[in-house]
Formats: sequence, structure tokens, C-alpha cells
Amino acid sequence: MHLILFLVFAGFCLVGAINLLLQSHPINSALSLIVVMVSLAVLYLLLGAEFLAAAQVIVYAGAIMVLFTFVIMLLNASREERTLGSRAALRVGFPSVVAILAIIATVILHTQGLGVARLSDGITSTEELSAVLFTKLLLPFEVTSVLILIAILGAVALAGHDARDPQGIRERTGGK
Amino acid sequence: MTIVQFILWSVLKVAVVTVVMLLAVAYTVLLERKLVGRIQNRWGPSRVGPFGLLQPLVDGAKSFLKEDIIPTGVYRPLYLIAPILALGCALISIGVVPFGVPVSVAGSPPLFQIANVNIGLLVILAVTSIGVYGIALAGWSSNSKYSLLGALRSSAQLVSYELALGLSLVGVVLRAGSLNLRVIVEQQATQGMLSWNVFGGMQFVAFFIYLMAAYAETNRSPFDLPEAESELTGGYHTEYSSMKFAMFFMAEYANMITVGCVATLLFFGGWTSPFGDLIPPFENVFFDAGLSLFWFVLKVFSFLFLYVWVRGTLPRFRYDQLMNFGWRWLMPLAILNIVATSLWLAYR
Amino acid sequence: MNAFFSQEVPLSWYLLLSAVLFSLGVVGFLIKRNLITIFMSIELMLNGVNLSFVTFAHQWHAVKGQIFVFFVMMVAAAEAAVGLAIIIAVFRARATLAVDRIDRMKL
Amino acid sequence: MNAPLHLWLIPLLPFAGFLINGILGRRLPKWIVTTVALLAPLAALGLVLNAAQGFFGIGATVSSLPYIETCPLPWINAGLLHIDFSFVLDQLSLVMLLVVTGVGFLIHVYSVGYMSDDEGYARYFSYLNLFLFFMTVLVLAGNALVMFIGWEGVGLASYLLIGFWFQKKSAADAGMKAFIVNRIGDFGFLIAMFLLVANFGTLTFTEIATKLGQDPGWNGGVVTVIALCLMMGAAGKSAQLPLYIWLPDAMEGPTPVSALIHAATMVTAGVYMVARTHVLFDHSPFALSVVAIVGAATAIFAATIALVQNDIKRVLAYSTISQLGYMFLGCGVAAYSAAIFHLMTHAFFKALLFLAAGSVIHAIGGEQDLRKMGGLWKKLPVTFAVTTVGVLAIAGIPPFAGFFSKDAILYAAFLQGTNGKILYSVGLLTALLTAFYMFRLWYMTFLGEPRSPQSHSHESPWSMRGPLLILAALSICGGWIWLFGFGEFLAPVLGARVTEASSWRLLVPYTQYSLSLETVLSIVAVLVALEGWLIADKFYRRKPARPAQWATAMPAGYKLLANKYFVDEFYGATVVKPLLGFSKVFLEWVVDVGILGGATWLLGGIATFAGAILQRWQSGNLRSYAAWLAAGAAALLLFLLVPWTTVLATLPAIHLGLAGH
Repeated sequence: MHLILFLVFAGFCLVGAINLLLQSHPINSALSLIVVMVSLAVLYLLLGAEFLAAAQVIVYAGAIMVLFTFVIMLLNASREERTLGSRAALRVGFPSVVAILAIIATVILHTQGLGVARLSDGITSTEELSAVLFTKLLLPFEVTSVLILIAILGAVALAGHDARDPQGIRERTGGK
Repeated sequence: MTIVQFILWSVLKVAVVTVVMLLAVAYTVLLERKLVGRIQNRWGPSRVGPFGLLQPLVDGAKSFLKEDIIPTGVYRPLYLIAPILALGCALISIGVVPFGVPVSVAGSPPLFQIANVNIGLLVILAVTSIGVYGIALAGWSSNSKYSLLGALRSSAQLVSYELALGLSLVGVVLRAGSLNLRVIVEQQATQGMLSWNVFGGMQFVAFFIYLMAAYAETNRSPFDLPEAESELTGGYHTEYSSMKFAMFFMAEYANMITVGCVATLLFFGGWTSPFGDLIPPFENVFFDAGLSLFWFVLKVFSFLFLYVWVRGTLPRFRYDQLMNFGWRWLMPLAILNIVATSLWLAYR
Repeated sequence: MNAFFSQEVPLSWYLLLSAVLFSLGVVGFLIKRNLITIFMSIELMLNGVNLSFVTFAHQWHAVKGQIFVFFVMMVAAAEAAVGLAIIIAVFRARATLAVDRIDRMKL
Repeated sequence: MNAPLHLWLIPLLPFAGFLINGILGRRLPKWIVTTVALLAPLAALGLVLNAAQGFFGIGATVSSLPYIETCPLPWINAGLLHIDFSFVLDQLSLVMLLVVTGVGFLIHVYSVGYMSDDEGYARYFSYLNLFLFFMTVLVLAGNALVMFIGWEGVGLASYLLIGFWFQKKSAADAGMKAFIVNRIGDFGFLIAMFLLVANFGTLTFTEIATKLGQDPGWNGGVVTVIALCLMMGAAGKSAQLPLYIWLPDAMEGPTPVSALIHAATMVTAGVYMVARTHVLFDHSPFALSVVAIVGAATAIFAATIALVQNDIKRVLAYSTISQLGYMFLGCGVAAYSAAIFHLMTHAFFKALLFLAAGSVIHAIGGEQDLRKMGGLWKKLPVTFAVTTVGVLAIAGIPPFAGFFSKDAILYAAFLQGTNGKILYSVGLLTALLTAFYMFRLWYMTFLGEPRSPQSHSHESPWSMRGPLLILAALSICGGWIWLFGFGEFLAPVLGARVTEASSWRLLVPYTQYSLSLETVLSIVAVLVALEGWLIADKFYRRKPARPAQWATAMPAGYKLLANKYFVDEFYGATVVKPLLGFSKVFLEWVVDVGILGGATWLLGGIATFAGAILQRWQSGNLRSYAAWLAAGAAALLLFLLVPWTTVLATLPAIHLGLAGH
């Protein structure tokens, strides 16, 4: 059962990720990414991380990707243009990716003592997680909250219209 | 229990729940039409069948039989996926809702619940948050400005009120110490109505917030801005017709039912009797199970009634009022509620 | 039945999947031409890494791996907010999302 | 009982004036600038007088000299070398301080009138205050290093003030010339200091004197070298042969500056320094005779040049050089008190002459050429009167100040054996020449017919005439203090020499024995001076054609003198031109263009080349950045995760395995 679920959702993951690359319209890519994320949530469940599975769906699929689609809609992003870009970089980049993948795969396949995952394995409950998070790691947690607050402010400052220029006149006229 | 049995039982449960759910959706529509009719001092549907009881079936047939129009300018893949996504999400979240006491027959897995999940509440929230896509994609792929505006409004509204909704539930979770819906219900089952979260659990503020947020989440009046007919000629589903429109319609009502279920489970003691031990149990498994189911359906029904009542009574908010209300009032209130509940629990 | 439920999946498969996802993210970064899609590729990389964190948490029965993922998610949320705001600002200034056209190194 | 005198305030007050006027001067109203500028030297003068009163006045508070003030914080503490920032007040520095602050204050007052129309009014006074600051530091210095600070500082102030009108190229050049020539002298001073540290381990004057006194073995050798190096520094600062060339050019600065810095105070710093370090010279007869010979040579050399100069300020400049030569002559015959005495009187009458010249220049609209003056005595009666006093004083006519000091030096030289006689004759000849060219100046300026239309010439304002009158009074009476035991007063510092004991101290009865000799010498000197006057009278009043006749009769000689012995040209040909040629050929073409330029071009080329390559990296294209990032990550992973030792160990095996096949 575990094997089947793993194969199915790993397949979903891979298909979604590849589809993300193949699709030329950003919204399709975004939907592919959502598929990847939801499938990953299932994989997390299989690995016994149920809280993370829910958080994955809520945070990634439900918040971050909504933001992405929102921006895609807002900017009315269309199919990407066939620009040339940097061929040389691609010549460097693809071998590098292949090298990275090869190295990591080699290392993983040569690592001894990696265990196995079963359905009957213990599940990390939300209590255990929060017990550590809110005692030992309280400070990082709080710092993260501050980080998010700052990010919100930054996002508002960056994307929001200038308060003195609500109609965006200055932007359109090049600041004059 | 063999694997074949397991799969069969699961399929059976899913099928039954889905059918019941769809029927419930259909009759919720009828309930709304009837009730709104009575509120507006008219009859509502009354011609098809006795008291118009067959009206939903006829409506469904009509939707199926209507010409399926796909406008030329739409982005087809998403235009087709969107209603499925919306209805799918609305139906999936019922999967973790327990309807009554855990009973099983002939070695079956527990009936009255498709899956008992440790993090049931989070699953519901997660699925709800996915539901946004149905609306957003529908509006965007329609390639129509009304649809797009409706979709943008809707996305913004859903994302905003999701926060308040989630935060309002934290108090309940704190009290129960679990995210499992069954545990939350059983924790309220001691003294009947008095131990319900909304009363004995001191979560009335949370309930109020939940109610507001739930109305907004389901795009129901008075927060039905995304489909404000007078402004947007129907909102995100302007360009949809026939069965696809019906799917959005069903999704909305399915969501209403889900939200009613969640409210029942979290604040009103779920399937437990409001009288606690005053009425002794019948010592008969089937009778007890039926009774629990009865209480649950009754509570959910009262919520649906409330929904319709509010819709028939209150005027619609303005969009900025809606956003203000969500961010400036509900959110801080929810946070205050969390703080107060924590303090109360800590120094009880 | 028991055999069916107790099927095992080696953790190295999960790790391999995570490596592949990460690499696909890198490839996406390299070949995609739309700023938003590139940003999505970054999210894909993060997700790939998250999967390996969860896998290792399972391997060592340690909660901290999962907490790491939790933090990654939070940071990713903050990053997405700021990043998308930047993308909006860039779009306002340049009226394009094609990265190959946004190579002035200034807004 | 030693009450604190707060010597540190004496330099600090002018420094405060410098800061205020230098930083805020442009924005302050003129009267505040003036007040600040005048208050600083006045307060310093008050402090000096207070100190003097502390020693000699009624209710003296300080019983013993020298009085030393040391900065409580250690200044330099390097190994065995400890140098404190210390100020010393003794008889020598007291006299010098009185001259510096007194004359300085008078010239400040004079400048208020002289510079009133100048744009750089505040700048001028800030520089002047800065000069006073450094000069007082120099005078008060308790060790050579502190003195060196003042030494360099006055050089800086001199440079700034010579080039005060820096828009004028000649002024800017003159400033640089003064600075560079001074550097040569400073070089000697620095070497002397290194030698002092190396041999004595200290730079404090009193400690050096003590160490020299303890060990009679210190004679000649190192001491001579040190003394000669010091002499080199002194020659640079005090414009002695061969480093005098900057002083005439320094007349490009404003006239009060010439009076203060290049006549009265700064240029005498060399004399002061020799007097301050006289113990070293006393232990080296050779160095002492070098000082005397250089002094005498400078005196007569400059005097001959002064004979034919036509620029009023240049005449005075060469006269200053000549008089400084006198002072060195005095030092060289170990008559330090006489030298200091001459320094003081010279400060009075030379400042007076410069200021009077300034008054003349001011009156006739910036004209400095003697040949275009004449008959000014009616229009400038006060200036004429004070100039007369000054001329009489410098010529050595009794009872004016110059007579006493010059006589003291000549007398001391005469007593120095055979060499002394030669020096004496040179001095006497110089005195003749001095009298001649000073009266020549006097005649050409004030008497005779006006040689240019000077309808607008007028007497100076009172702010300028006041200092003139005070200085005139000092030029008349300043010499009389010799009679009241000036030499004895300085003796604790400079050492008493029997030969110096002048019989002209009429009030002191016990020096009858040499009365006749000194009287004779004095009469000779006065006669020589009068002879100079007579020649001048003949040449420039009774037979005005005579100078031209002489000049045509001896064209070579006249040309030689008029062109100042071609010294500047000589230096130009021997030092400047080769140096320039060397710079041009070697430094510019080989070092600059060849080595430095080549290196620069090479580096630049490498940078450009590398930039051209690296530039392709900085394309701004996000995806290429990502590609390189991926390459870096791959490299890092290769480095970290691949077990290189194992791989490398297996490589040969693989190779061998292949070979085996």
C-alpha cells in the first residue's frame, strides 16, 4: 500500500515538476506546482509528518501559490516569449545540474544504513512537534514571526502605490 | 479485515456520503428557496411534486440538459477544470467529518465517518484553502472583466477571512488539546449543552468570528460580494452555464453544509445530545447511533436555516467595509480570543 | 493483508525523489523565461529540499527535521510575499516579465 | 616659591585666534576678526610681561630661573628615549619672547591699517596668529624636538604668508622657494637631532649641557658634526650663505609679514637656536669658527648686493641678511649675548624700517622702485622721521640702538686673535657699506626731487603710525640696556666671557681696564659709519651723476652686484637645471612613463582584459547567473562529497587495469 501510494504520488510530483517546466503559460506552471505540493503533502503523510502535510497544503498550496496565481492574474502574464537569453549559461548550467544530480544520487545510493518507511511506522504527532517548537525553539519561532511581519511591511511598501501619488501619475510619466 | 474488504467498505462509505451530500445540497437549495419565499411573503417552489419537493431533481435535470456553452475567448483547460476543482474541494472536506458515534457492523471500519484523521481540522482548513483556486481560475480563465473582478474579489476575500477563520478555531483546539474532530466532540460530551464549547467552553466570541468568517468563506450573504449581481452580473461564474454553473452552485451549498458541520462539531457538541445524561442512552447500538445522527443533522440543519435566514434579512456589505471588517475587527478579536483562552486555560 | 500494509519503501527513494525535484527546480530556473515561473522553480527547489528534511526526520526519528521544514515554509511565505511584490514593482517599471529583458541590474 | 605662570597659554592664545579666524573668519564681521587677531598677541604679550614681572618686578613670584613647565602626559616614550613636551622660561627665552610678542603685537596693529582693504583679511590674521603660535613654541621649547615643531611651524606660516597673494605666480613661487630652501636646512637640524639622540640619549637642552659638562672628553668629533648640522639648519632658517637665496624673494609677501617674519623674528630663529645650543658650539672651536666665517662672509656679501638694489624692500632684505651675518659673527666669536643683543635691536630697527617702507609703498600706491621715489619727506613727515631714526640706528650712529649692539659684536671679534682681526675688518667694512646703502635708500626715498607724479600720496592712518613711533622710540633707546648689564643678565644661560664685558657700561665702575681699547674701536666704527653717510651724501645729493659713472666705469662689477653675484643663476645651473634634466629624462621618461606607466598600463591592460572577459558574466541576465551558481554548487559538491583520497588512490589501479587488458 505504501509502495503504491509512494509510486503514485511520486509520479504525480515528477509529472507536475516536469509539466512546470514544459508549460509555457505561467498559470499552467503554477497549477503544476500546486499538484507537486499536494503530492508532496501526501508523501509527508507517508513519512509520518502529518502536521507538515497539512501545513504544506495550507501554507504552500493555500497561501503562497494563491499569491502566485493572484499576481499572474494581476499582471495578466501571458505565454513566455521565446527570447534567446544566454546560451553560454545554458551550456554551463545543464552540465552542472546533471553533475549535481549525479553526485547526490551517487552519494544517496552509496549511503549505508538508510532505513525504510512503512505505513505502520510511528507518526509524529502535532503535540510532539509543538512541544519542541514552543519550548526549545521559541526564540527562532518568534523571530520567524517578526520576519513575516517585516515581509508583509516590505511587500506593502514595494507593491503598494505611493501614498502621495495614489493614481500612479508619477510612475506613468516617468517621475515628472 | 482483508484489503478487499477495506477497499469495498471505503468505496461504500464514500459513495453513500457523496450521494447523501448531493441530495442534501439539492434540498438545501429547495430549503433556501422555500424559506426566502416565506420571508418575502410568497410560496416559493410548490408546483413540482408535493410541496415542491421534486423541484431540486427537476432543476438538476434542467442543468444537465441545457446547452453547454463555452465562450470562444476562454482559456479552455482551466475553464473546464475550475468548476470541478470547486466542487471537488467542497465535497472532499466532508471526508473527515464524523456524523455520529463510532459504530461498526460485521467487522467494518467505523461507520459515520469516512476517515478518522488526527489532524482532521487542519485537513478541512487545507481543503478549504485549496477551494480558492476553483473560483480564482474560473474568473481568470473566463477572459471577462466581470468574472475577473469577481474572482479577484473572491480570492482576496477568501484569503483574508481564512486567517480569521483559522484563528477563531485555535481556542477550541487549545481546549481540546487535539486536532482530531472526534476528540474535540467527545471533550464536549460531558454535561450536554453546558459543556459545549460555545457555552461552557467560553468560545462564544470564537463562534461569532467563525460564523462571520464562514459566511465570507462560502460567499454567502451578507458577504456575497464576488457574485454581487448588481455590480458584477454574477461574478466569477458569469461566463458559465448549464452543468458547469450547476457545479459552482453545488459547491457553494456543499461548502455551506461543511461549514455547518464544522460549526456543529467544534462549538455545539457534534452528535451529542444537548441534554447530556438527562436522557439515558438506549443501550441499543443502532438506536444510539441513529439518535446521534439525528442530533447532528438537526444541528447542521439549524445552521443552514440560519444561513438562509441571514440571507433573507441582511443587506450586502460594501467591498471596503468587508475588508475592513475582516482585517480590523475579526482578526484582532480572534487573536484576543486566543490570548484570553490561553490565560483562562492556564489559570483555571 | 498484513503484507500489503507492511510494504516497505526505502528512504533512499524519497531522497532520490527530492534530488530529482531539486534538479528539476534548477533546470526550471535555467530554462524558464518568465520571472514568475522562475520564482516558482525556486519554490520547487525548496520543496525538494523539504522532502529530504522530512525523510531524514523519519530516518532518525527526530522532530527537528520537521521543524526545519516548518521554518522553511514560513520563510518561503515571507520570501514569496516580498518576491512577488518585487516582481510587481519590476513589472510596473519595465512592463515585462521576461527575465532576458530585465538585465539592466536596476529598476 | 614658584607660582604657576601658565606658559602654555602663551602659544595657545594665538592658536585660538588662528582657529577662530581661520574657521569662522569669512563669516565674522571685520571688527570681530580684528579684535580676535589683536587680542591674541596682546594677551600673549601680557602673559610674557606677567612672567617677566614674576622675576624682576615688585613682589616677584618666581625666584629662580630657568622655570620649566612640562606637559603632564608623556609625549614620546620609545625604548630608552623619553621626550616630554616641555616649555622652558629662562633669561634667553624671556628676551626672545618679549621681542616676538612685543614686535609681533605692534606689527599686528600695523597690519590692521595696512591690510584693511585686502580680501583675505581674516585669512591674513589667522596666518599671522598661527605664526605667533609656532614662534612662541619655538622660543619656549625645552628640547630640540619641541623646538623643531615650532621651527617647522614657522616655516609653514612663512610659506603661507609669502604666498599670501597666491594668485600672483611670483608670490606662490617665492613661497615654495622659501619652503624648499628651508627644508635643506631642516634636514641638517633633523640629522643633528638624530645624532643628539644617538650620542646623548636626550634632546633636552639642559640635559645635553649637563652631560657635556660632566665629561670633558666631548670635544670635536661628533660634537663638531652635530654643531655643523645645527649650523646648517640655522643657515637655512636665518638666510646665511649659501642658503640665503629665499629671503629676498620672500619680499613678495605683504610688507608687515616681511617686517615680522623675514626681519624681526623668524629669520633670527637660527641665531636663537645657535645661542640655545651654544654648549655644543663651545665644545667645537672648528664649528664656532665656521659660524663666524659664514656670518662675516654673509654680512659683507649681502651688503655689497644691497649697494645697487633699486627695490626698497630688496635693499632691506639684503640688509637683513647682512645683519643676520653680523649676529652669526657674534655667535661665532662666542659673544652670544652680543649676538642676542644685536638680534633684539635689529628686530626693533629693521621692523621699523620695513614698516616705514611699507608706509611709503602704501602711500605712493604700491610703488617699490627707489628710482621712482624722492622728495617724500614733506608728504610723509612721520614716516620720514622714523625712517631717519631707523637708518641712523642700523648705520651705527650713537646713541641709537644699532651702535651698541654692532659695537659689542665688533669688539668681541677684535679680541679673537688674528682671525678675529680679519673678522673685525670685514665687519667694519660691512658697517661702512651698511651706512652707505641705508643712506642711499634714505636719500633716494625722501630727499631730492620727486621722480614720479605722486599727487595722491598721503600719510598712513594712525593704526600704522602708532607702531612706527613706538618702534622708533625702541630703536633709539633699545640699545641703552646694554649699559645696564644686558650681558650679565644673559650670562646664566649663555655663559659669561671676560672679553664681552663692555666698558660702555658707564654705570658699572669696575671695568676701567679696557676702556681705552673699546673706546677707540667705537670711535673707529662711528667714523666708518659717518664715512658711509658722507659717500652716500656725495653720490646721491651733491653729485647724483656719480653712481652712473661708477657703474659704467666698472660694468662687470656693477653687473655682478646688480645681479646678486648670479647666485640664483649659479644654483639654477648647478642644482636646479641638472635636477630638472634628471627629472625629465630619468624620472619622467624612465621611471614615470617607463616603469610606473608601463606597470600601470600593464595592470590596466590586465584589468581591461579581465574585465572584458568577466563582463560577460555580469550580463545582468538572471539565468546565466543561475547557471554559474549551479556550476559553483556542483563544484562545491564535488569537492565536499567525493572522497578524493579514495578516488585518487584507485585511479592508478584503474589505469593499470586498463593497461592489463
